[in-house]
Amino acid sequence: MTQAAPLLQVFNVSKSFDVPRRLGAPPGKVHALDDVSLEIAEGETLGLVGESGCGKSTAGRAFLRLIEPDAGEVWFDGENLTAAIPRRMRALRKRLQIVFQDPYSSLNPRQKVADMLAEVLTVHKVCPRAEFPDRIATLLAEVGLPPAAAGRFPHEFSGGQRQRLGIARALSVGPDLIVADEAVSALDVSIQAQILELLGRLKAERSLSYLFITHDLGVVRYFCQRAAVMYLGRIVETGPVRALLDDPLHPYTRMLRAASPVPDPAAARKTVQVTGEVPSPLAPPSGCHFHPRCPLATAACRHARPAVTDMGDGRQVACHLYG
Amino acid sequence: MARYALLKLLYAIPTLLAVLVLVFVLTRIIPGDPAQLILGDQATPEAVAALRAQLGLDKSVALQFLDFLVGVLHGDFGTSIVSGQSVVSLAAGVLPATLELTVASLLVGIVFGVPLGAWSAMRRNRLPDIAVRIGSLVGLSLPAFVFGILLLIVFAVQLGWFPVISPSGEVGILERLRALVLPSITLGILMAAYITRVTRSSMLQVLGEDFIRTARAKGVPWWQVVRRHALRNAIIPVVTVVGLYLGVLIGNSVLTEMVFNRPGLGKLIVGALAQRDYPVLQGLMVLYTLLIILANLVTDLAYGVFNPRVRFA
Amino acid sequence: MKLRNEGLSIATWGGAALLALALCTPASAADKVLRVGMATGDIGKMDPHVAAGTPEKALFTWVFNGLVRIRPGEANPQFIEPDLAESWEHSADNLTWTFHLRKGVQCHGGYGEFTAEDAAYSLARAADPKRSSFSSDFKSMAAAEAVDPYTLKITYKENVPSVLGFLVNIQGGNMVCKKAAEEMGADFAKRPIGTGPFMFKDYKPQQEVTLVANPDYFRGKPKIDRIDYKFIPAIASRDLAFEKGELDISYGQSDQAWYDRMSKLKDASIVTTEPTELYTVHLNMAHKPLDDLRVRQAFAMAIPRDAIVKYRGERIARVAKSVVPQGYLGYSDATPLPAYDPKKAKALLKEAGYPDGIKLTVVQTSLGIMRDTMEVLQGQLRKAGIELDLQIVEHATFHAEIRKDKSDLVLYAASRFPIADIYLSQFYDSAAIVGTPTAVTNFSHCAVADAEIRAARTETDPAKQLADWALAQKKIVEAVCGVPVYELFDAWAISNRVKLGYTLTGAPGRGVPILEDTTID
Amino acid sequence: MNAPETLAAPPRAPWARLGLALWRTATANAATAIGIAAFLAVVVLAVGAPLFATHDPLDQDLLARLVPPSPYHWLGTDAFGRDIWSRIVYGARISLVIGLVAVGIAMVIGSGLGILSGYMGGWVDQAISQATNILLAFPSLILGLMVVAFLGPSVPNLIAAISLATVPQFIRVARAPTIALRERDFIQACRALGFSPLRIMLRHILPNIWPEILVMGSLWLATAIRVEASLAFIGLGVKPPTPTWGGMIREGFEQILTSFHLAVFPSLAILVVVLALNMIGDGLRDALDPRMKESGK
Amino acid sequence: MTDAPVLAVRGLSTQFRIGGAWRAATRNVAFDLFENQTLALVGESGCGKSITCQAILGLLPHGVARVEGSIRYRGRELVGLAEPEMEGIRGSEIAMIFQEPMTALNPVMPVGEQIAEAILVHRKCARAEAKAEAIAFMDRVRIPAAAQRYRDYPHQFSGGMRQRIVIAMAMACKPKVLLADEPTTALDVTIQAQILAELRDLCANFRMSMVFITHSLGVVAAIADAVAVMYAGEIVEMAPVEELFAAPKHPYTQALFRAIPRVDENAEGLQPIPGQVPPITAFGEGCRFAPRCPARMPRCTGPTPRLAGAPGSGHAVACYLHHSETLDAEAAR
Repeated sequence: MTQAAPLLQVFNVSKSFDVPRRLGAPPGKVHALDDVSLEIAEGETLGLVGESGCGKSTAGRAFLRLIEPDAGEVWFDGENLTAAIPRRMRALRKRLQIVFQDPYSSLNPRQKVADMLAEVLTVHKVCPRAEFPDRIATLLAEVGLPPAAAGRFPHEFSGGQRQRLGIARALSVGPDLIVADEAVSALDVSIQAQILELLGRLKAERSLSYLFITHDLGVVRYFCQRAAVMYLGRIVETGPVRALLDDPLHPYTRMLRAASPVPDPAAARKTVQVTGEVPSPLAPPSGCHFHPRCPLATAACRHARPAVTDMGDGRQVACHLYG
Repeated sequence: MARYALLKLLYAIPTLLAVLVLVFVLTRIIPGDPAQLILGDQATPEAVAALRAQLGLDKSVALQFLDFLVGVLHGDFGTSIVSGQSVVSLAAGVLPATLELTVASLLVGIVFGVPLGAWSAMRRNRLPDIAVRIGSLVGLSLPAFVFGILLLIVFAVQLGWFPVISPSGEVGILERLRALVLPSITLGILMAAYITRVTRSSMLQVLGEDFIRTARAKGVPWWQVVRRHALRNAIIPVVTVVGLYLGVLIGNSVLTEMVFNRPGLGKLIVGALAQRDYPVLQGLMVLYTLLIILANLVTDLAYGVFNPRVRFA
Repeated sequence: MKLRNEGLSIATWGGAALLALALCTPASAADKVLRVGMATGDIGKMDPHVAAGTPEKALFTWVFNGLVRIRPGEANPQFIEPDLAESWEHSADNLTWTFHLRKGVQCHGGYGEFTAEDAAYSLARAADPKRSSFSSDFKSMAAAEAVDPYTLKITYKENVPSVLGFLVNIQGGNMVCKKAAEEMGADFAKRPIGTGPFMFKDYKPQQEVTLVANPDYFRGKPKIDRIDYKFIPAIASRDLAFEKGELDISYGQSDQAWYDRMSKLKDASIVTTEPTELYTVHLNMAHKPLDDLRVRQAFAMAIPRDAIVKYRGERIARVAKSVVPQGYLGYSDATPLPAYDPKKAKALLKEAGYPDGIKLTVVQTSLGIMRDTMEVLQGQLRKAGIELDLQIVEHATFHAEIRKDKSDLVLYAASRFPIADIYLSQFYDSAAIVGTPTAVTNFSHCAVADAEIRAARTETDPAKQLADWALAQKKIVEAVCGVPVYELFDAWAISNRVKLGYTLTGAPGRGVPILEDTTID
Repeated sequence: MNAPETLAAPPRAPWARLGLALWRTATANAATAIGIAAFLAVVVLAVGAPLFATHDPLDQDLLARLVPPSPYHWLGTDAFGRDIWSRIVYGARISLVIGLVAVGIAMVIGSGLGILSGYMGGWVDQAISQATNILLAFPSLILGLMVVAFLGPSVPNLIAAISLATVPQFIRVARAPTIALRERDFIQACRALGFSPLRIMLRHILPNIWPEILVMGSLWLATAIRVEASLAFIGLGVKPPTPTWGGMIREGFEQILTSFHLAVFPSLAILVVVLALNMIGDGLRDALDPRMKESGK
Repeated sequence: MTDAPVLAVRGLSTQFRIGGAWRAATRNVAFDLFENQTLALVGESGCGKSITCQAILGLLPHGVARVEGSIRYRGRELVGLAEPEMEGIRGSEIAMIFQEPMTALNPVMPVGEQIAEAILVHRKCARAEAKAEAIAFMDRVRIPAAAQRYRDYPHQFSGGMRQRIVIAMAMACKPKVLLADEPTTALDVTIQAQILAELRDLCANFRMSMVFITHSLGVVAAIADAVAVMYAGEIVEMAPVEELFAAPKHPYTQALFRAIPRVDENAEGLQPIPGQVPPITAFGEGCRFAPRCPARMPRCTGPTPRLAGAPGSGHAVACYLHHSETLDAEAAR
């Protein structure tokens, strides 16, 4: 799947945040991203999976330079994003867009839909002002909203419709890659399916690529070709989705897979072996971050960070079991 | 906690320095000659010049500032041009009165503000709420000096319960407290009005929180929910507000001091301003800033006491 | 619900605590204490040769003596009587004066007996511009020396109209103790040492000065044990405190409404005292359009002196009749001031080329009565087409600005030693014009009567002297250098508990004299 | 119940939104209605002062001083025999002009700096916050006192003093929500769309925080009027004979024991305006704060 | 299971005052909860499942909401019960846990005290006793070093641990019924699995009945004995869990299953449900799902179909597709 030159390449990106601890104490450091590398081919959807706080959202934003990475490089279509000057970066943003999780906070409540889209068209000089109404109507139609939507404020829409608006805004600049940051997580199942269908259709029609950030393995299986699993700022396993879910290699992927609820009473009642909780990112465990919860942990896991091992078939895992 | 306090004070040093420069520059660029004022209207220009030299006013502003800084580092804030008293002793002489008044008004504000605010929130949009809200608005809008005189006429002159002016000499603690009542009510009424409002809105917010529902779901009686759960949380923003308002309180005390003829920092400043008593002005500004910084620090510490989420390393 | 009870109960407890405080009675003191309320926020330097403010002067009345004094209760120099000096004589040419001092007078605080040495020191100190605000009063003095411990000789360079006047116990005439003044240096202003009936005990900033009876006072130990001299700037507070009996003597407000209200109080008398302060508008003749006599005349005619005195209060103020206050030696009202005539004022302005009126810029102090008076003048002048643009500044700035000749006119209130010469030399002699090296307070640039003023100063013939002074006043009034408005008395509220021991009509030291036999019930 | 729906912000463009909010609270909340009515009444009085005044506010009648309220002098006369009602009416102009202009200036500068500080973060934030802290260290009255004492009391100086004392308040009011907004997804979306920081601050942050700023403005307007009165009380007000409420109270205070009405009427005027503004501010806050709408019991 | 239900809800309607008018948020909700049974209320947001639970405990705000119908707990009518008596039932007989463990705990009170408080308000016992018991419960829900953490504050715990504390608090008086309002929605899947296991365990050990609210059919499968599917304020289908998962009957339930992307199977395409849930202000007569229903018939917009099943069957459905003529007639009356 990755034979062609990848659209997005991420090399060893790291990012840490200062976190205020107690008053008077020096702030703590959270390594939200710890040496993360991945790539997305043109037309591919890569799922980025993990539990809350694992750094997957930071990753999405760091790749778009909404957050400046501390280290590492991000290349997009042969150009080093991390080295782009502000003006170049602003131009490049037309090709890289993001859709957010919360349909309520992702739209400016004080801006009408038409104004929101027109502003984008103005800033990026997409087309002459006279064409704005047509352009806006087309965009709205593309995401399944009636032209009348243009005259309304965000709060007049339901959650699903707002998510469509968010997608329309991202589409308005004609991007090649969209980072979907938990784009369907806040929606009810019936609406979630609608949005997934819409994203799928747009991908086909506009030959988009997605970085699809989610915590729902079901959604990943349905929507992504490949997936990367994150744990405490590190990618522990990547591979084609079906193989990864049907035969998880990393113990964490296995745990995640086993804990994911299945709408089947017979299967769901089986007791799953899930131990421990995600440790505080302020003081992550040594060696392999997962070792305190890992049923298969060895002494090596406590001391050394496991290297990434290529397991063939496009699968990679960072675990001492395979090292 | 001590570490935190120390750090805070350390951070305050640049602020203090900025205040010093500001005050110094301000005091020197304005017209007015303290020497003339001291010597009175019959003084000869020669005498005025002599006094100016004696006060160091004939030196360049930069030199004067340097002198001042060196003095401050030695704990010497100079002496009042007008009275010849040392600035430190002047300030020390009135500081207790100011602190006394501030603390007493704070108490008045809290004792009346918190229960009224909570009560108002619980009876939202009903008669008690409306009455308390209007009352607090009136309290916020009342000019202190008029209110103070009213209190004086009714409670000091007509009823004779309290003295008109603060007693002097060595008086008992009781006498001191008696003299404090009316001024602290005058000044505290503003604080009480403010606290009432903050408590009310904070209480309303807390009452809508999940944990209130949790407490009710476990069968805790309503009044206990209010006291143990709601009020304890609602008080946290009140602490911040009280801290912020402390500065306003100290500032507003000027008027109260004038009406009740109490000594105080405010009056000292007004006097120093009127007489161009530069050393006093400089010293007081530093003291003021220090007081405010201390008040903020105390607020921070109090905040930590009330809010377990903010504890000190 | 329950909280309501709790909330209310906390508030009720708070209220109850306050009430409890209200009802407990204050302890009474056994000492005889006189409590005096003064209109000031604080006291300045308590050095009699430096401080010129009323609050300080009033204090000096109780702490210091002069070589002579004006009989307590009077303000006129004709009542001069012995104080520290028992007797005196002077040479025929009036240039050498010998004073015989009282024996056994003790300085406060154990600084020893007051001798001629101390008196000579005091006079030298008062005459030294570096140590004294009143040195100009002594510029004719050649020397003061102690002949023996009880004999003081003062020599003068020229004839001085009233030698004794400068030796009464006000301003430079206050006698300090040499040893104390030299030992204490700058601290003397914080703890003054004199020979008077009361001794400085304590000072609380913005609150009070406490004085205690001087047991060794040469006229006998005062019957009052202590004076609490309280600083109460707000008149309402002072009045209320007096009304409630928290003050025995209170400095009043120069306002008829105040006088009327306080006069209704039982067990108190309201007294107005001389010397008065003369409120004069000095017209700056160096500034256009006031350089034109007609404009100045118009100005003078636009001021209804009688109405203003009615406004101020007839028990409180009297109409000014000359540029020198009434009762001063040399005062003459032979030349009447221009009468109130706004129509004629307008006509004069028109004649001078200002048919639409004039506008004057005035630097004005924010201080109480001065400002009130200016506001009245502003309102009245407006009716004659004279607009005053007031630049209100506070008092220190005011004094600096007017001495820089910044203002078109200066409203100035002054009371001086009651001899015409002082008033005339300071306000109307060209040597005193502001901005010059010999400047005093000639704000009008008046120079029309220099010859008469200077001649009278050294004239030894009283009749001739009076004639010179009258002529000077005539010239100044006619040139309209200044427009006197009214003279204002000091007003005091005195409780009937206080038995002063004399009749109070004047207080040259601006404070109510408290004597050794003054008592309080 | 569709909780998120009810939480969503109310509709319409900023101005219409405010108008609507005001109207809604006015109709729903009698206190706000009274507040608006009272404030408008004062504004009308101030603007039409020559029409409503019965006398020349500067005209002295020295022989009719301290007259109690009567049919001829509705609220009596002051120590100079000037008509108090007419002076209050004219005084409203000064109080309102000083308050409105001072708070207006402070609002513009303060919210501008606050947004800048909150959005840019880093050293810009550090610098602005430090300066704010220094200014905040002085109580507004003391700050005003210093400025006026040094520059002299005049309308522009009073405005400058009150603005200076008020600016940090607006910086604070603008900064905190800006920081919160900065992290909101729609601002992130603006950045992702390549909008310039200036555009984001002006077109996306400002419209979202200005209701709070406005509420604050109404409350500080009240404070500004009080501070002006306090300064005048201390003797640092506008120069005479211009009537101002604070100045009238100061003059009245001298006579408070003999002629109570002198100080009482201007005090009442201040009370009414400050009360009205606080009522409006309260109502606005309730109307604009969705949180206050629900939350039962 | 005994025959008498622990909790019997009949004809429960809750109404809210919105814009001056009373709007029904739930309509005619009825179910039985038996001893040691877990009933899952499942549905999308706004379907009225949380409101139903809060109505049972009398937690809906007075004046803003009103409750009609009948809620019988062990034969005792709870609707209209005086507040003090209701306080006696809350926590000790019927307890509740909430969705957001982050906000459900009082941030300024040590967690142990919050658990002990639940014990103290219902039982007259010494403080020390309550403390010991609270620690025992913290132990019971597997909070490590419970005794040491008694005095810790909520912010010092992770989300999962807080939810355990909330559970311990609810269990503190050994209630007969636990109302669990989406207790795992805010948690990560690995923690969710732990909490679900915990709740299953507790129910079994204490012979406790549970009403479990969720929107996730996967979670339902893992915990419920019986399921009630709610849509727009009404129960549209109710059945034992195996039956419902094996053969959902209501078109809404069926559509729901088709819209879920499953982690265990490859689906070629999801079938989204067109349209959206109507807002509370637009609830109409007739079947509320009709506008989105692929099998819509003209009668669906007529009288509301009643929830009914074949006699004796535990599987009831409110849909005309499954109604016999007699039931229709009954509904018509």
